[in-house]
Amino acid sequence: MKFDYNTRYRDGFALLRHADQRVLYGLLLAALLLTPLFATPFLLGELTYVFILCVASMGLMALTGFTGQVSLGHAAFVAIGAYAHAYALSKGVPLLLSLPLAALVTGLAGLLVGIPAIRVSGLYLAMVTMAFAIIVEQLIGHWDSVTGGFTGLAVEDPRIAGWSLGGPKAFYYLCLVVLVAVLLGLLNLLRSAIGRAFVGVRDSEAAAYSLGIHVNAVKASAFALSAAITGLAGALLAHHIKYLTPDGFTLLLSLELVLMVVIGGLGSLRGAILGAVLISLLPTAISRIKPMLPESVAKQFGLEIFIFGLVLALFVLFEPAGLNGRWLKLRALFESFPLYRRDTFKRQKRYMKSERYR
Amino acid sequence: MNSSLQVFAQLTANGIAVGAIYALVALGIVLIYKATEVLNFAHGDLLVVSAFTAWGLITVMGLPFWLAMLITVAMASLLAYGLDALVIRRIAGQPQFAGVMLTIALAFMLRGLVSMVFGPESRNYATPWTNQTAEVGGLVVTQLQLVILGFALAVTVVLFLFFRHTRLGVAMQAASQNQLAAYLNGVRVKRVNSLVWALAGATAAVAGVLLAPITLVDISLWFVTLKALAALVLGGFGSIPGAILGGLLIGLIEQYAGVYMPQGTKDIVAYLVLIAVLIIRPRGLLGEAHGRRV
Amino acid sequence: AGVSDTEIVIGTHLDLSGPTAAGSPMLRNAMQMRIDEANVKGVHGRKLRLVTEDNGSQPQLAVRAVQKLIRSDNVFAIVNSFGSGPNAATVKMATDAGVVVFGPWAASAIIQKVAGNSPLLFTTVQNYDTTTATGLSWAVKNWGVKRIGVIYQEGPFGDLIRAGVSAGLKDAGLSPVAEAAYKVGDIDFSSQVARMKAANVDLILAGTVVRETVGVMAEVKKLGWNDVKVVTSLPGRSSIVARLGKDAVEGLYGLGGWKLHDNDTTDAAAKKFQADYKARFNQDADENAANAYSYLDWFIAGLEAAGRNVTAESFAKTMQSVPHQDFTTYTRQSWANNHVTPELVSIDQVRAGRWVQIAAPVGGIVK
Amino acid sequence: MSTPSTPHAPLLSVRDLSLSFGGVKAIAGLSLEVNVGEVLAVIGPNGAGKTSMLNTVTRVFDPTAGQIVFKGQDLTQVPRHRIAAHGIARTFQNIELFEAATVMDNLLLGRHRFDHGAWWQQVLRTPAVTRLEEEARAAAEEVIEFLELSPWRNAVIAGLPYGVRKVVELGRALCTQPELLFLDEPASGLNPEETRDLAFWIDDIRTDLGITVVMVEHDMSLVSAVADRVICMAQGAVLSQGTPAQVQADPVVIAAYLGA
Amino acid sequence: MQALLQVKNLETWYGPIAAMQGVNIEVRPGRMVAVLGANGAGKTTLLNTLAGVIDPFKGQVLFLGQAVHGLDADEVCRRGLVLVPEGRQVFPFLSVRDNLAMGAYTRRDTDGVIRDLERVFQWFPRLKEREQQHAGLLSGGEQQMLAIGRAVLAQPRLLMLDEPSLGLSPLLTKEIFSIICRIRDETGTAILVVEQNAAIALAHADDGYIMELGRIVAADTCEALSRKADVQSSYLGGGEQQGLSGTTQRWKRRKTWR
Ligand SMILES: Nc1ncnc2c1ncn2[C@@H]1O[C@H](COP(=O)(O)OP(=O)(O)OP(=O)(O)O)[C@@H](O)[C@H]1O
Ligand SMILES: Nc1ncnc2c1ncn2[C@@H]1O[C@H](COP(=O)(O)OP(=O)(O)OP(=O)(O)O)[C@@H](O)[C@H]1O
Ligand SMILES: [Mg+2]
Ligand SMILES: [Mg+2]
Repeated sequence: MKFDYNTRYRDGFALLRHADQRVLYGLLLAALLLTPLFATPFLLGELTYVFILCVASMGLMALTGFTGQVSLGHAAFVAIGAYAHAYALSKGVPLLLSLPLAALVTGLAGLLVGIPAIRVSGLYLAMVTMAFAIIVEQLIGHWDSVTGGFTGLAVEDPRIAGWSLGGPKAFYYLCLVVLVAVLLGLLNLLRSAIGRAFVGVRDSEAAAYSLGIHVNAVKASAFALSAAITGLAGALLAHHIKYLTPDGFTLLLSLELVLMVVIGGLGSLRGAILGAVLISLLPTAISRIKPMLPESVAKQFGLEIFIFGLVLALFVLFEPAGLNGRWLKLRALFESFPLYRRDTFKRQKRYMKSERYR
Repeated sequence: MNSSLQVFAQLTANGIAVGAIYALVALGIVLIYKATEVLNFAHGDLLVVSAFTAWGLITVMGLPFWLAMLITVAMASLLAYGLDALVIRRIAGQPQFAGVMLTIALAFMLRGLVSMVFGPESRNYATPWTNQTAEVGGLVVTQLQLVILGFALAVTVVLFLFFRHTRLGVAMQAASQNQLAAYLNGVRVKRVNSLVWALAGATAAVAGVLLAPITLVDISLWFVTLKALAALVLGGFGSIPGAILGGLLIGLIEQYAGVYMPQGTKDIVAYLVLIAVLIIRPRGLLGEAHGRRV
Repeated sequence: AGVSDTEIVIGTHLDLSGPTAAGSPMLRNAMQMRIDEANVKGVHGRKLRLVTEDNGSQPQLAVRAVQKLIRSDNVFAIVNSFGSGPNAATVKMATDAGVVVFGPWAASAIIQKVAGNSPLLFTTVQNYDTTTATGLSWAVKNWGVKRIGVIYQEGPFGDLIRAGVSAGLKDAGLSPVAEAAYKVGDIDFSSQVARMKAANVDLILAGTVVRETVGVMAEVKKLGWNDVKVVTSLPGRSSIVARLGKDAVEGLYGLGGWKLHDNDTTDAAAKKFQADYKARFNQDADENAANAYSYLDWFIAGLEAAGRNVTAESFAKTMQSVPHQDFTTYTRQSWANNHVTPELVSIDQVRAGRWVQIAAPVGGIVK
Repeated sequence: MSTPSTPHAPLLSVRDLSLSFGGVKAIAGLSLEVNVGEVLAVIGPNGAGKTSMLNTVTRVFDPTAGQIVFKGQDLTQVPRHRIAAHGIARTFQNIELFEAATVMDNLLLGRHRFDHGAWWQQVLRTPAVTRLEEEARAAAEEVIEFLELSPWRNAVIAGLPYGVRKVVELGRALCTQPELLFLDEPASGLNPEETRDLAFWIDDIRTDLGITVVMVEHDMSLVSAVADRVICMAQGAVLSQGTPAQVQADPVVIAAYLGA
Repeated sequence: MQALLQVKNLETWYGPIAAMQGVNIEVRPGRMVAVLGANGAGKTTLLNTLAGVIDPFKGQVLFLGQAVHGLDADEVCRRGLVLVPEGRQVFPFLSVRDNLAMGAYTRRDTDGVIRDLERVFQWFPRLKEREQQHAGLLSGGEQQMLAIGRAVLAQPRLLMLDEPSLGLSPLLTKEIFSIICRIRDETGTAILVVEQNAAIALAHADDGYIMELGRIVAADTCEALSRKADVQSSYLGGGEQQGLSGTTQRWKRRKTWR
């Protein structure tokens, strides 16, 4: 058990309130910083990809987890970010300018989607975003002059002032820096007035209005924010894939992003990161496990997708609060160790609540 | 001039025929949504399973079409019933989106299972209507499409009457609106939900068995879910007439856009219309607006 | 890399879980079969080992698959990898890492362009555009068709088909009078055919794969539209189309760059291949299997020629002068700028449920 | 007893207000006035239109006809989210709290209408933002102390007892530092003891904080204890008004609302 | 007389929180039993546990001599134990009429249902006026009427009401209690009612229980209870009804500890 003894309000809302947290997260960061010293290029590549998806997942989390707006079209924002970045680079815009530019362009696109989102909610919104993504995919395919059409577009190596960041190590650090920056920025935002307004809009629009929250503006700007972050991830992803074609940004990617935030645990950035780690490493894990399976099973077609589905289903069924929920439970268990009651987390009967109001 | 009218008429006929397919698939989804408030993303994969099952029964076991269809419908119902009873039921109380996630996961699993059992190759089988066309007022339609349209209309009417006028139908809606209260009124919610899934499974089987000869028995059959969802949203979630209206509209829009609009727009026009309609009518064309009282 | 004292590691990435998984088993099986055959006596004392990864037809997945192959499995070459998007996204990564890429199943011209014509890349799949162009100009000459319509798949494949059509019609001073696109996963092709009909075309060039080819033909038949010729280009001209389409595809024309063999083929090598395949996998091999087998065969021939001290560079150099001819090819093939040549195009028609050659293969248009 | 003084124009005046939903007339020609510094109780049979009146004034609904004048300004054109800025706060009949947030966050949300820094300042958490946060926190703490919510400060709303939620909702409304506070059935679901606490609070809100209170209520003990004036509504219009004693003695009110 | 409902040592937890422990209650046929208690005392938890909405952690619920704990709520309802839950759980998008029809879902005697429906409309004419309206749009009090009417239509043997007077006008509150009494007297239905308005509950009920912190702290007949001094001061507002100013002490004393 922990007890707080704060003498100033700001101690109460510090990011890391306890010494052990500071030590733990410090160690984690140090480990991540030191990884390239001993990791294989393959592992670094994997980690970089995970970082990129973490950023995208946090972008979606800001929207779905905090304002409760569901998007099945975030692949479009990844795509817009990626193409905008690649295009800007090809026109000679330096990397450090091109990254925020990509985020900005995507943010504007997000605002565009945010406008219908003011009127439409719930599953309808999910479909609007999905339709948007399909349209964007189509546009990319047909706007040859900018996107290279279906044939694709090669992405230049990232470089800052003549320094190439294309190698696995340099690119790893670039992605890590972006990840940490986005994480800190979002954490700050979400523990400030805007973040609270997000939650307010999610939990009760009526009350939010009565408190002076401009619900429509919050919804639209949440879309813009989410899109901008996702676009930033897209820009990094462009370097990771190195060659952009429209089929990299299909519904499947949107679904994966949604899976990340849901499996991670809605309403928490930690969840977004845990979810991204799980979902992005799952295919690798499956392909690593396959050789261990008996030949007849491993050779089956559809095994990958079956296992993928199975893992997801198990998570939704047995960890409704997501990975973050599991983390919190473990922590609670750990902290209350001697006082722990076995049935503490036993589930009561639960009842479906209609969400048709939304 | 006459020929351009002819083209238009044929397009309309095609649009209705294709729209009927979307509608039939959408009806299965709407059924589950209306009664349990789960949006079933795995519906298309139930179609796939049914199509492959029917192929196995007809081509491998050599059963006559009707018998195969009957068995497929029974099996799909059983499968859907089992899915609800063993899996879906466990997420009661979680937000709606958990249902979406779970059915997506199930969709992946079904898809994987089908390729594991049957292999990913496409195949085909014959129906009593294969290669038969019918002329209606100078327009050509395949008989199979007429059969699908018939089924879609029949299912619509039956479901509409069922939800509107039967005790069980009302109870299903009640259970989806307030599950706790439904329990407290003695509705056997669990059984009712599973029953709904079984029914939806049956419509999926019918759709799958009839659709497969048109598109070939193929895993990619599940893609039709996306169009069906668009139809559903256009018509208004939870509205039975909306499902068929939305389906037909999407079918028609696609046909007209395919011929009268510039290349490359055919596939996005339907979605543009969808977005526009939702901005004007956020609950779709026939969906009920549910204002929330405060 | 990938060459040790005892083995040579070869990688491939196929769509095992995505929308185009249908063709993959044939590829994987046929490759495995050829490798096992080679391993009976070994290649200069080494065994070949195949590592298969899933690319799900998605570039991101393909990138990780190839990164794994390159960085973790240390493959010597990537052979018969499948899909335009996945190959485009990864080919440069592989060649930059010094890995040979042999016979990617993708639009060859694009892959060559993306890889910057790397000497390590060898493309064996005929260019869809040149094949289409060759076949079409033959049709214009021999059938006297004037009004040409194109049905194509959205994507790089469709772009190439259209390019080929334009090229093929250029000499005759024609251009297509109607174009209609479809998307992967479309279940209905009536609007595309209606567009053709509205433009009153006399030849439809269907740049379609299996399901869509059958769909388009079925729609044409439905309308009772008898005075139009439907010609399908490369991937549509496959035996599975004839087998699945049955009556619907009767009369369909096809343009192809490789020989098709039915079960009652008279070609001894093809017979042996089919028998071996059937014996091993208990299913009939199709032309995908045959091609994968044939390409790998060519690749192994290159390995043999490169000798024991093989490196990627020495292999690439030696390979330039290794020709190829077997039961899948119409003639002896060799390399020009690392791309297969000559590109012969055979014109076939479905008659009584099987493809029948109706004109001798014609030579490719030189780009 | 502190007598309501009405030296100036009323704080809020509603004139000939009507509101209908399709065929249902929820409010029909309602006129009423709220004076500065009073506690006005609105009673009336179920479905009389009390909540609808409250909703119309706080701009949840657009009235079909009529005027709402607050401090000389017409509210009917004010957008819904500007109501708080005008100094009007409210609670809801079916508690509308932010379920997944803590009590503290709910209260801080009540401070939303005050300066909280530009978005980029929040992202960077500049010292200015930290200072504003601390101010907001201090204001919320005052409310917590006033309403004795400190045991629940960091509790998540979901899982709080009903009575506590009611108090939190009241506290959140107070955090907006309104001039006019609407309470919709604040005592429903509270036991007599808690109702008495509430009476004290409402009294303090008026006298100490100087906030004018309009409360819709069915609990006559609370009404008689704190209200300066009572309006009884029926069928969307005023049935009777006056001091609590007057209204409770009015035969029409007894017949329609109180019962014998 | 044999008890209709017998609750033995019932205990319910919400995750780590024990909401109710060691509760023993008895309801005899034809009796009306009131349960009083402060907010958060566990009254709702008790009724929900009895109705099968939540599962008890331990203990027994015997209804008509049969164990009903652990059953699903629908099964409990079908045995005649009907709950009007806290928070007016109406079906928001069904019409008022369909809502009432759902109350009679388990009944097969059409005539009886029609008769009971008429009776409900007679009690609550307001519902009759709003017959075709979506229940979700009703005012708070109207929804409460609907919830009660719906439960009555189920023809319960034991009717459990969770704060029936919540949001009802004083007139209707009185009427509800007289209606409940009439139901009890005319049909012999037993009633278990949780109520904040202790005065009216004690005036109408036969037996009473008082809950504090999840435990029953007093059980007696209502007459006896109303005479107890602490009950008077805690639940009946103990004569401090007059205005707030003047002599009344302004400190807020809590009789109940929490
Ligand atoms: N959105 C709506 N659509 C249709 N009718 C409505 C709507 N909102 C309210 N009503 C009707 O208007 C009338 C007034 O409702 P209101 O909620 O104002 O009553 P109230 O006085 O607050 O009652 P209570 O004391 O029961 O809360 C009710 O009869 C209700 O059915
Ligand atoms: N879903 C829940 N999760 C966690 N704790 C809960 C939950 N529901 C109730 N509790 C807790 O259980 C205790 C008893 O709650 P209950 O609702 O039974 O009280 P009550 O006597 O009905 O109060 P009220 O008069 O407010 O209705 C309370 O302390 C409450 O905080
Ligand atoms: Mg009200
Ligand atoms: Mg309660």
